[in-house]
Parts: sequence; structure tokens; C-alpha cells
Amino acid sequence: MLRFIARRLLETIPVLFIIATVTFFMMHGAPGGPFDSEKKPGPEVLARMKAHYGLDKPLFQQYLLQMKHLLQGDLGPSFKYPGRSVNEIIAVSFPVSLELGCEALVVALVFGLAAGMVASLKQNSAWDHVPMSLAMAGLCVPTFVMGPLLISAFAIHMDWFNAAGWFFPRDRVLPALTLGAYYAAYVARLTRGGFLEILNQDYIRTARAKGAGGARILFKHALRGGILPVVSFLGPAVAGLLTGSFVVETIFGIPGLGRYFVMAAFNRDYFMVMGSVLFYACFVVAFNLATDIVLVWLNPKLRFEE
Amino acid sequence: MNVPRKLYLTILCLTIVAGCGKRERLVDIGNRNQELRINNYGEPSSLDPQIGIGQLEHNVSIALYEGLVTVDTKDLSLHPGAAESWNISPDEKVYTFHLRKNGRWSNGEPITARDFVESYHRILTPALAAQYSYMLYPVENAEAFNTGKITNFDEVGFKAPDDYTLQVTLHSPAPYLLSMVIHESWFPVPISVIKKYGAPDDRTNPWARPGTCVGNGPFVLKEWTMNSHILVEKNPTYWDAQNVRLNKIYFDPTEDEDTAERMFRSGQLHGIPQASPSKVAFYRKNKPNLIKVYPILAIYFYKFNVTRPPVNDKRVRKALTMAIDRRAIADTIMRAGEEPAFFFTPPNTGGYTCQTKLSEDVAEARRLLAEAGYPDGRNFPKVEVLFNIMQAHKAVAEALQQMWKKNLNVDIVLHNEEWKVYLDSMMHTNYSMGRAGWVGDYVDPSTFLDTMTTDSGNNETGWSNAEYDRLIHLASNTGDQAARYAAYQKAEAILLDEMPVMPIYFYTIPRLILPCVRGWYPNVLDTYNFKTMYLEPEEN
Amino acid sequence: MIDTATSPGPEPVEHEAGSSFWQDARHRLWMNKLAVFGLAVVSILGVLCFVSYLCPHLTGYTYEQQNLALGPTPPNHAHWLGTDPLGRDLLARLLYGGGISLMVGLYATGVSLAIGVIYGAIAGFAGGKADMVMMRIIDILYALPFVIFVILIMVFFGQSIKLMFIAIGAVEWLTMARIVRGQVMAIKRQEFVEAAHALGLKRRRIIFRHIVPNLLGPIIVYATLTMPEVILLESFLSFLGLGVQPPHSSWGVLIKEGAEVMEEYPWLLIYPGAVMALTLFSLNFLGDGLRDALDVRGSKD
Amino acid sequence: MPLLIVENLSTSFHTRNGVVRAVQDVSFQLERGETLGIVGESGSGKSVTCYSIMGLVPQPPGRIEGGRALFGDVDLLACSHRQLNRIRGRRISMIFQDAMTSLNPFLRIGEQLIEPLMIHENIARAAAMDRALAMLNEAGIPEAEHRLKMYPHEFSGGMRQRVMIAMALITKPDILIADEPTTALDVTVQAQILELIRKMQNELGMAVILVSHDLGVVSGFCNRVMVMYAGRVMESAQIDDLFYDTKHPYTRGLQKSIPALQMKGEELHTIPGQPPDPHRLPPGCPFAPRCGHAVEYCAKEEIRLLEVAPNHRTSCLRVQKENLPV
Repeated sequence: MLRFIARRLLETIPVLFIIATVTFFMMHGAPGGPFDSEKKPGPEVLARMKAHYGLDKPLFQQYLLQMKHLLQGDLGPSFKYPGRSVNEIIAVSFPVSLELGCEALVVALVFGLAAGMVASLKQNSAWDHVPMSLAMAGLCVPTFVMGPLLISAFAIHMDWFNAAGWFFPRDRVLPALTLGAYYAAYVARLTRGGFLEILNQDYIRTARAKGAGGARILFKHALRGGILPVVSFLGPAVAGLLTGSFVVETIFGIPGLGRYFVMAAFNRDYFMVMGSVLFYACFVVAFNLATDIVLVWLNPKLRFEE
Repeated sequence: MNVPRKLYLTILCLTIVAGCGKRERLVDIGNRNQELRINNYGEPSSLDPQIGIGQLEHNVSIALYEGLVTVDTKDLSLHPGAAESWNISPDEKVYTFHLRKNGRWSNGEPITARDFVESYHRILTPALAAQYSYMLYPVENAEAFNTGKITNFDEVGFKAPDDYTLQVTLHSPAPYLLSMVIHESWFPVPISVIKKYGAPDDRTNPWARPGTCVGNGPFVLKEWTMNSHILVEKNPTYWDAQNVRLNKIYFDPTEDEDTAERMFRSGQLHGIPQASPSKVAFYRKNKPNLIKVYPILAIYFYKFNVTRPPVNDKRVRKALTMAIDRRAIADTIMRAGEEPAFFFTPPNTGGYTCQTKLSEDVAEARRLLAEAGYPDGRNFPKVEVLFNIMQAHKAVAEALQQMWKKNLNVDIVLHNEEWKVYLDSMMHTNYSMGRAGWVGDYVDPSTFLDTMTTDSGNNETGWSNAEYDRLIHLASNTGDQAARYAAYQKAEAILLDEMPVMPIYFYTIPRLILPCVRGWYPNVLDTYNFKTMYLEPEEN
Repeated sequence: MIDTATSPGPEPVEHEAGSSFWQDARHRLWMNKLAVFGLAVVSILGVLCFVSYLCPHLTGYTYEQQNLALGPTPPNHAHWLGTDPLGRDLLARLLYGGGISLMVGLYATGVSLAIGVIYGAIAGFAGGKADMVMMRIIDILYALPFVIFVILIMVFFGQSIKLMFIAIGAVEWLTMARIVRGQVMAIKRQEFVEAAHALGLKRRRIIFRHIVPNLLGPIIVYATLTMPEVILLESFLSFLGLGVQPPHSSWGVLIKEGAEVMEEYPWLLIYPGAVMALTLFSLNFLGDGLRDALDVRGSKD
Repeated sequence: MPLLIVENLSTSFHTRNGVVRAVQDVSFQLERGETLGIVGESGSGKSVTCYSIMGLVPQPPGRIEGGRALFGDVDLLACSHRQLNRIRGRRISMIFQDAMTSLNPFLRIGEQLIEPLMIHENIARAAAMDRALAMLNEAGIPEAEHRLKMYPHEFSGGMRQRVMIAMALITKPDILIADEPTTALDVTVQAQILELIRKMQNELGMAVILVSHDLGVVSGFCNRVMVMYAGRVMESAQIDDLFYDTKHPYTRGLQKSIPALQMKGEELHTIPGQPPDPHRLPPGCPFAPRCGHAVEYCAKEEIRLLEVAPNHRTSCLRVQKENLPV
């Protein structure tokens, strides 16, 4: 197992290297530069700004330089926010996205697993159709519609929450619901499918024959196998959840990392783009690895094969 | 697996239950404690007034720093700021500012004329690459120093004969100098503090952060969480602290105007600087006491690439310009009381209003188009309108496209581009028609008309007119206000005849603001005077 | 749970004959009311949108025809679904936008299918080192934040519909490739393929004659389920403003614009939102139905 | 009083393609310590009969249409889930054909073994594990202690079935229902497993219902046999009576197709034709279309299981009416 993890981690290095390279050249290839603005700075000013960040050097030299800095763990300065480093921005904004992501994940798992399990147990009844229709709705309504709708209903008409912001515990509720809804819907569908398959297995019949009750069958016998598809889905999904959502963070005014992903690209904040892409990639790699480990842990057959 | 889930569930439930209780609106708390909460468009890039440029940085800077001269937002009259008084030499080339003896930095140090000179030294240092250094260019040798032509700052026209006297020498008279001095590029910065955190000419010097930021304004920086809030608190060392009534100001960086409007509605903000057109229409109709619409020094216009056919033909440009209905765009699309623009400089800019006026005349437009070789729009080549991604730009472009189609029978193609791509295309005049906007930096026609000179980086149209350049140069080197404005009139007439630009409307600010915010006045610079502002809810 | 010994249904017999497998699948699909409903909705909408895309005057208004004086009006006799702030007929824009959205969905799915199937089939069939390298590449692409990826593509090459579906397709093919590879690996080991090998058939022939037909089930199902995702992605791009060029409309553009004015002019959100949701619902139902009918397991990876 | 009395059990499945009457009007009794064999081809309803008694028929699509299954004074077909769960796995246990899929691949063997104890008895985990260990030893599994920590896929087929038996018997039930326990196993292993069941039966004194399609297996093992066809009981008798005084043509057919009972060189006997489509059972005797003795009324009259000799029942109309020798 340890060797497996070590090997996967080693494989990560070239993956990250390639991602960094692709990002670098794509970013520099895009039209427009970080210091373009509607009010043109004078040519001397522009030249000096570029020189300050080393953007006057030949592209390949810039690439080598940035790679060197990346190896040292230095993601570089932000162009958009002079005086702040990319490391600092990520350090400040990531915890916010992480918290929101965790809460959304809880929403997704609680609602998704519950709905999916109930639906699979009561297949083809109202208990199946109603939650699954809701889940489908969750998949079909874009987040940027869901968010404003929830705000309108619960923050403005009911006046239970603030319309946006990230200051008080209750500010978490609406964003977590908005962000979690899509994942809850997905989890619900996968859970239902997974459990339906498992509940048809012979060993569930064995468990029944042993006199096991509904809860015992569900949690002891069906859960492990039933959530396998959910786990496979959640691996990459969690990476996306925890690193923030542009739409939700924009609509709810949340100071998270998700906005920087998109805004950095729009601002041509080269180092910020590189930093956030690599950060995200690390997350994806880590969660894919974690998923594989969890899958092996859940499924002893895989363990045997390793 | 089960335990944390239960825990979270409990927390979630508790939060929801807590959420259902009666919520005290943040603005009510603010009203009680004199804490102002305002939306500020977006996240400031830097609170170093020499680095952070733009309206939203300005709004925070004016709370933290005070220039030599301040402006009364009620009538834009000039008042003493860090300088108690000033006098101007008869040839209008030497300005002498007398600083307050009781002026203090927020760390308690006295403010001296030396501080100002060092500040100006810093902003003009080439390595700092300060974008607004040109605001100091009327000063003798400032431009030369900034562009590296001279390296000795003693040659620049800033002198401090003693601790409380600042002498500014100009290369030629500039009657509008004081309106530039109120700009934040003229604010003093605490060089001794800046040096503690790095080189003063390093633009990434992180001194302007909570705990280390030192200013001379009515407020001091307390908290700054990116994309969350900036909190400034009353500065006890400020010379006029007893007249400052607000205790705290929260600047909310929400960029999305719909989100900001919802925050305003749910009582989280006292005011937001703008709302979407449909919201503006709603407020103007249903809640007129919450919305203030007022013009600012800004124009919305289209640029023509005069090097690219068919808009290289003046007649085509004129035809396109004449065939649109500006009133309809202002009233049905923008809907915030925008004034249709029939000339380039906003009316009454420092007393200047252009005498020449564009006309809208579809028949004449058709005639011109036919004359240019496209009778009834026949053979008119494919022309693109370039604009950056934004709902309002899109709506305007779509409306114009239909007007041109209807009135001239020409097919214009719309092309929107992401902001930086758009800027890049504009900069390289890689467009036929392009959306543009310009916000004046100070109250003088020069801030608009200077942009269209041949060597202005903001021209971008490929248009060049020697007479125009001559008139602008003439105007900026004469101290005689009447002669200057006469030159500007002539220049603008040329501009409107040659038509490298197509004015559409003059911007307004549709600001949503609660009536409990007192001492706030709308003005064309859209600037605040936090000193005079306070909160007083109506009794009911 | 009826063990097979006790319920000798007709299925096992029919499985043996290839053509009746499809007949049987069609029968099962036909019995699934939701899937039939989905198919019906998608077909009707598709035809409507397509027709109005071809002849824009169908509703009496074109998608771009404005009436500034009219402005936004709620649904009424002249404009069945109301008008937008520029006085354009929402129904016309909705149908035209539907044409574009569905087209983006179809083409992008097509692109993702083309890349995914070929890539996955080659990887699965080649096996060994080549397979490992190819799957590694997919892992790398998975780790790229695709939002930035799509934004960069749209920014880099300018915004056009063609580009949009290529960009989206280029992002969506990864999962398809994985599924196809898995299927190929599984099928490859089955006897009929080994028999073909033994008969000395050429590789390419084996791939296209024997493996590809057996892949059709999962591919059809996954394609049906990819389309709604693509349409949703298009709406996200529209949210960022990277959608189709104005004055064209798409469902994403309409919903984005509608969401901004949902309190003042709710019909501008309700109708496009409802139609898009209905379409996505239908496609999902259809996909689920196809999955059951074609008995495809784990097609969601 | 019999341990289990099943009366007129009818179970059907309501599918999209129509109603399948899987079990119709099945009655039998099981005495304490007795071994009952249920024999029939695939689809004859023998397994569904057992599932119905155990409450394992999935509902829907399955439905118990009628009848009673009295275990003591509890009707297993009508009692609450709670009541049923107190009986299943404690008083009545069941083992299945495919031990591979019937064991939970995600749980350790030990965990699964002790489950009946954990459910039905107030017992500490450690004590339950000790019992499980003892049970595995009884079931002839070597290195039992080590095996407790292993997963099902690490066992061979025969070993798995031994585990199943140990698991079923760990609560010392009154009845063990064995649903084709040896079908999936090698012949040598088959015998071992049957031997194990017999051994355990002797030790615990329980009754066994052995379901099999193989009359040969049943004949060597059971006291009494019930032959089923198309959901109905064809004949039910003591094992000797069934062989030497056969009262149903179908039973005769089955006997002839036991390879071991045939002469060398003789062609292997098969019953001509196919079992009827369960959706469209023919009227009258379901076996009539394949029966060499069928006459006109066989295909018309409703069949009933009647006692034609002491403890010997048949549903063959001709035997009932004409005492036809088969």
C-alpha cells in the first residue's frame, strides 16, 4: 500500500510539470497583457512595470525562471494586487473555499445519500419519484439561477439571512445549499443506482435470511458497496468543491479562492493563474489518490489484487 | 464517518434555527454606532495612493490620506486640507502651500513639507512605475525626471524652504492645477514608514496594510480582508478629528451589482454606487427616496478606426453617427437619466460646454452614405462593432445594430471580446468600430480632449490632425482661461467634424443610498467627503 | 431477486440473437414512460427550434427585431411570452436560442464522442505501455481546471459557436475515453474476439467490426447524458459572458439575462429556465431509460 | 404436532409481461428432525416456496397470494417483519446455492458468522467470535482462527459453503432450509457438504428442507420427497414409496434421468418437450403436454394434490381416477 502511494506521488511530479508548462504557454499566448487597462499607462511606465516582474525577458527565459521559483515553492507576486504574493492570496482565500466546500459537501452527502437510499429502498414509489425528481431539478437548474432564487426567497422575502457576505455563521447556509445542491443531486442519483444494484445482490438476501432488520441491511451490508460509485464521483468532485466555485462565490460575495481562478485568467495575472492551476491540480491529484485508497479500503477484493 | 456528520447536521440545524430568529440589520447597528457601510465596486489593488489607481482605490484613499487641498463635495469648491493656505505667484507658475503646524501622521509624527517633497520624489521615480505620475507633469521637470531624462530630483519644481512651506514651480501656467492637486497622486505618503518595509521605489512594497499603513487622513486602516471588507476607523491624530462624526467605515468590495443591490435591500449596506438598468428603473419608479441619479465626468462613445474601410471615409462615419437615436438608448436601455451626447466633453466641465453640436438626421445620413458609394446601404462591407463583455455594452450595441439596419440598411456585425482581448484589439487598432468610455481625472476639458491628440496613448483611432494637436498644445500652455477654452472649442469642433469618435451618452451614477446617510452630496467627480458624512435615521 | 432458476423469462433466449437485442431494448425503452416522455419532448423541441432556426419569421418576429419603445412587456396577445428590455419577442429568441443551444449540445457531444471513442478504443485495444501512457495523459488533463481551460480557449481563439463546441467537446471527452477503454478491455477478453483473433482477422477489422458495435450501448447512453451537461456548460459560459456573439441568443444567454432581471421581469427567467430545465430533464430521463433498456452498467464511470 | 405446516401457499410475480404463478397451492408439513426434499426442474417453484416461507420474496413484483405457513403458532406469511426477523436466522436458517455471491464480499468472514448471534442473542462480540470459531471447526474448516479474519473471495467454493452452513447453524435453528447447496460444487465436494449437513443435523436435531433439481442427491439424503412442476406439487411421499410405488408420470421421468440409476449402455433418458411458459400455464395438469399417459381430461380438469396411499399424495388425475400404474 505504501509503495502504491509512493509510486502515485512520484507519478504526480511529471503531471504537475506538464500542467505548469501547458498553463504557462497558454497564458502567455493569450492576447492582452496584465497591465493593459482602459487608461493606457505611458510606454515608459509600462516597460518598467514589465521589467519589474521580469516580463521583458525572452519567453523561454521567463519560463525557466518561473519553473525555478515554482520548485522553490514560490508562486510569485500578483500583478493585480501589488504587494501581495500568490502564496499569500491562496493562503487567505483557500480556507474560506475549504470551509464552504466542506459545508456544501455535508449538504451533498446528507441530502444525497439519504434521498438516494430512501429511493432505492422504496423503488418506484413516491419515495423514489419525489426525491429523484428534485435531484434531477438540482442537476438542471444552473447555479447562477439557484443562488439568486434562494437569496430572493430566504434573505429578502423571509429576511432570515444576509443577502451576501461571509461574516456570521448563518451566512454559510445559503451558499452551502446552493453549491451543495448540484452535488447532492448527483450523489442521490449515484447512491440510488449503487444501492439498487447492491440490494439485488444475493448476500443481501442472506442477510435478510439471518433476520437482519432494514437499518442493519442498509448500513452494514449495503452501504459499503452502495457508495462505491459515490466515492468514485466524489474524488474529483471534492477537489472542485473545496477549491471554490466562481459562481457561488460571486453571487454570495464570498472571499474564496474560486473567484481568483477565473478572475486571474481574465486579469492575465500570470503568476496567479499558474498558482491557482497548480494548486487545483495538486488537489485533483491528491483526491484521486485518496479516492483510490478509499476504494481499496472499501473493497477488499481490490486490496487482494494489489 | 457517522459522528462528524451528525455534528455537522446539528450545527447546520442550529444555524438554520438561529437564522430564523429576528435579524438586526447591519445598517441599523451601523446607524447606532456611526458605522457607515458602503459598497465600493470591487477589491482595491493597493491602498498605496501612488500605486492603487482608479475610483475604488480613490474612495478608500481619501479616508486614509489628505491632500494639500480638499474639495467640498457639495459644490466642488476647494478648501484647505493638509495646507492651511496657499498663494499663487502673479505669473501663475509658482504655488506656495503653507502646511498646518498641527498636521500629524497617524503614527503621531508631524507632517512636514519635506514629507510632501519626498512623496513626490517617490511617485516620479521611474522604477516605481506609478501610472498616475503624469498628474504631476505640469510641475517643472517632473516629466523629465519621471521618464529618466534627468536624475537629479533637485531640478524638479518641488521645494521645501522650511518644514511648513511647500513651493511648487510649474513649467507653464496651469489654471487647473488645483483641481489636479486634489487627486490622490498628490497625496503625501509616509516615506519613513515605507522604508521600513522595503525599498520606497518598489511597487510591491507591502506597507499599506493594516497595522503598518500610516496616513494623514481622517481615518486609519484597521482591517483589510481581500474580497471581504476594508474597515477604517476614526483617526484620533487627525488635525480636525473633533469634526469627524463617523466612527467606522466598512468598504464592501462586492463587484457584482446584482449581489450588491440585494445586500443593500437586505440592510447590509448604506449605499451602493450603481445598480443595473432594470433595478434603476424600479427604484426610480417605486422608491425614489433611495436612489440618487447624477451626472459624472464621463462619456460613453464609439471609436472609429479611421484607417480601415469603410469607416476611413468621413462621410460613412458621419452617416453612422447621424443615423442613431441617442435619446432612445439613454432612456430605454440605460434608464438612469443619462444625457445623450452630441459632443465629446461633458457639458459644463469646469465651466466649459462645447458650442458645436452633432445632429441626428436620418435623411442626411442616407445621403452621406450614398455619396460615399453605398446608396441604400448597398455594397456596404461587413463592419464589426467591438466591445467588451458586459450586459450594458451588449444592449447598446444590439440597439445600434438595429438602428443602423433600419435607418441605413447596413448590416453591422457585433463582436464582443473578453476585457483584455478587447483592450489588446483596441490598442492595436485592430477593429472597425469599438466601444469606449472615458472618465475625467479632474474637472477640466483637457482631461477629455487631450486623449485625441496624435501621440496620446488613448487615441487608438489612427486619427491624426495637426491643427487639433496644435490647438490642444496651445491650450495647455496658456494661463488665460478664456483663451484656453476658445482653443478647446475650436479643437472639439474639428473633432466633431472629423468624427473619429461617435459620442453616445454622458454617464450618470445611479446611486442607491439610504436617506439616513447625511452629509453626502452627489458630484461630478463622484467623490466622498467622509469628514462631513454621518448617520441619522429618521424618527418613526 | 427472483433467482434466474425460478424465473425463466424470455430474455436469455433473445440475448443470443444480435438483432433482437436491439428490438428488446427498444421494447424496454418503449415501456419506460419517463424515457418516452423525454424522447417526445426532446424531439418536439428539437423540431421546433430547428424549424425556427431555419425560418426565423415563424413566430411573426425575428430573434433580433427590436422595439425599443415597447421595452419589456409581460406575456400578452401579441407576444406570447413577452418581450425583453429591447422589446424583442421572447418566444422568437427562445426558439432561436434553443436551436443554438441544442446545436452546441449536439456538436460538442459529437466532438467529445469522436475524440473519446477513438482515443479510448485505441488505448483499450493497444493495451500495455501505450495504454498506460494514454491513460496518464487523461489523468493529466483531468487535473487541469477545465474552467480556465475553456476560458483560455474562448479567449485565445475568440468567441464563436464553432469554437465553443470544440472547446466543450475537448473537455468532455475524457470520461468517454475512459468508459470506452474499459469496455474495450472487457470485450477484448471475450470469446468472440479471441475467436476473431484466431481466425487471423486484422486488428482494425476487429476493432471496427466486433468491438465498436458492442460499445454502442454505453456510448449512446453516455452521449445522451453528456448533452445536458454540455448545455449546462454553455449556460455557465454565458454567465461569464463567453457565450454566443450578440445579438444571437442561446438558452444560456437568455437565462443569464433573465436571472439578472428576475425580480422586475420574471417571465424573462421563467420561460427560458423552464424550457431548458424541461429539456435537460428529458435528456436525463431518456439517458436513464436508455441505460436501463440497453442494460449498461456504471456508465457514469 | 408438526414443526412447520404449509397450507395452500400461492406466490406469483406481477411483471410487465403479465403474472407469473410461480407457486400454486403448495401444502406440506415438516416434522421435528425430519429431512424433506423438494425436487423439480428450474422454474418449478421449489426455491420460491422456500423464499415465501422465509419472507424473502421481493415484493413487488412478488406477491403471496394466499395460504399459511404455521411455525408454532406464528403464520410466517402474515406476521410482522419484526416477528419474522425474530424467527429468521434464529429458528429457521437458510443456505443458498451460490455461496460466493451469498456471502458479503465487503465483510470479513468472522463478522458475517457472528451476525446471527449479534442479532438474535444478547451476546458480547468476543463470546460470539468464540462460538463462531467453534462452529467453523465443527464445519471442518482448518485454521479457523486465521480464517475468521479473511474475506469470502479468499475461500474456495466448498469452503464458502461450509462457512454458509456454519453461519446458518450458529444459532442452532429448528429448521435449516438448504436451497441447492451443492449445485455449484464439484461432485466430491458435494458429497462432503451433504455429509456435513447430515452430521450437523444429527448433532443439533434440526429438520432440514433440501431443495434440489437432482433427485439422486435428494434420494440419498431425505426421508420424504416432494416433487414440484410448474409451481405445483406433483407428488409427495416417503423416499422408498416414491421410488418403488411411484404415483406420478413426472416423477417416473425424473427417476429415469438419474444417470447413476441407469443401466450401462442404455441411452440417457430425457423427458421430451419443454416446461410450460410460466406466463401462460395450460389449463388442467401442467405436465399433460409432455406426459406419455395424458388423456383428454388431463388438459382440462383442475388438478389437486390428493392422498392416494398412506402418506403418499399425488396430483396425477389418472392415478387419482383410474389408479393408473406409472
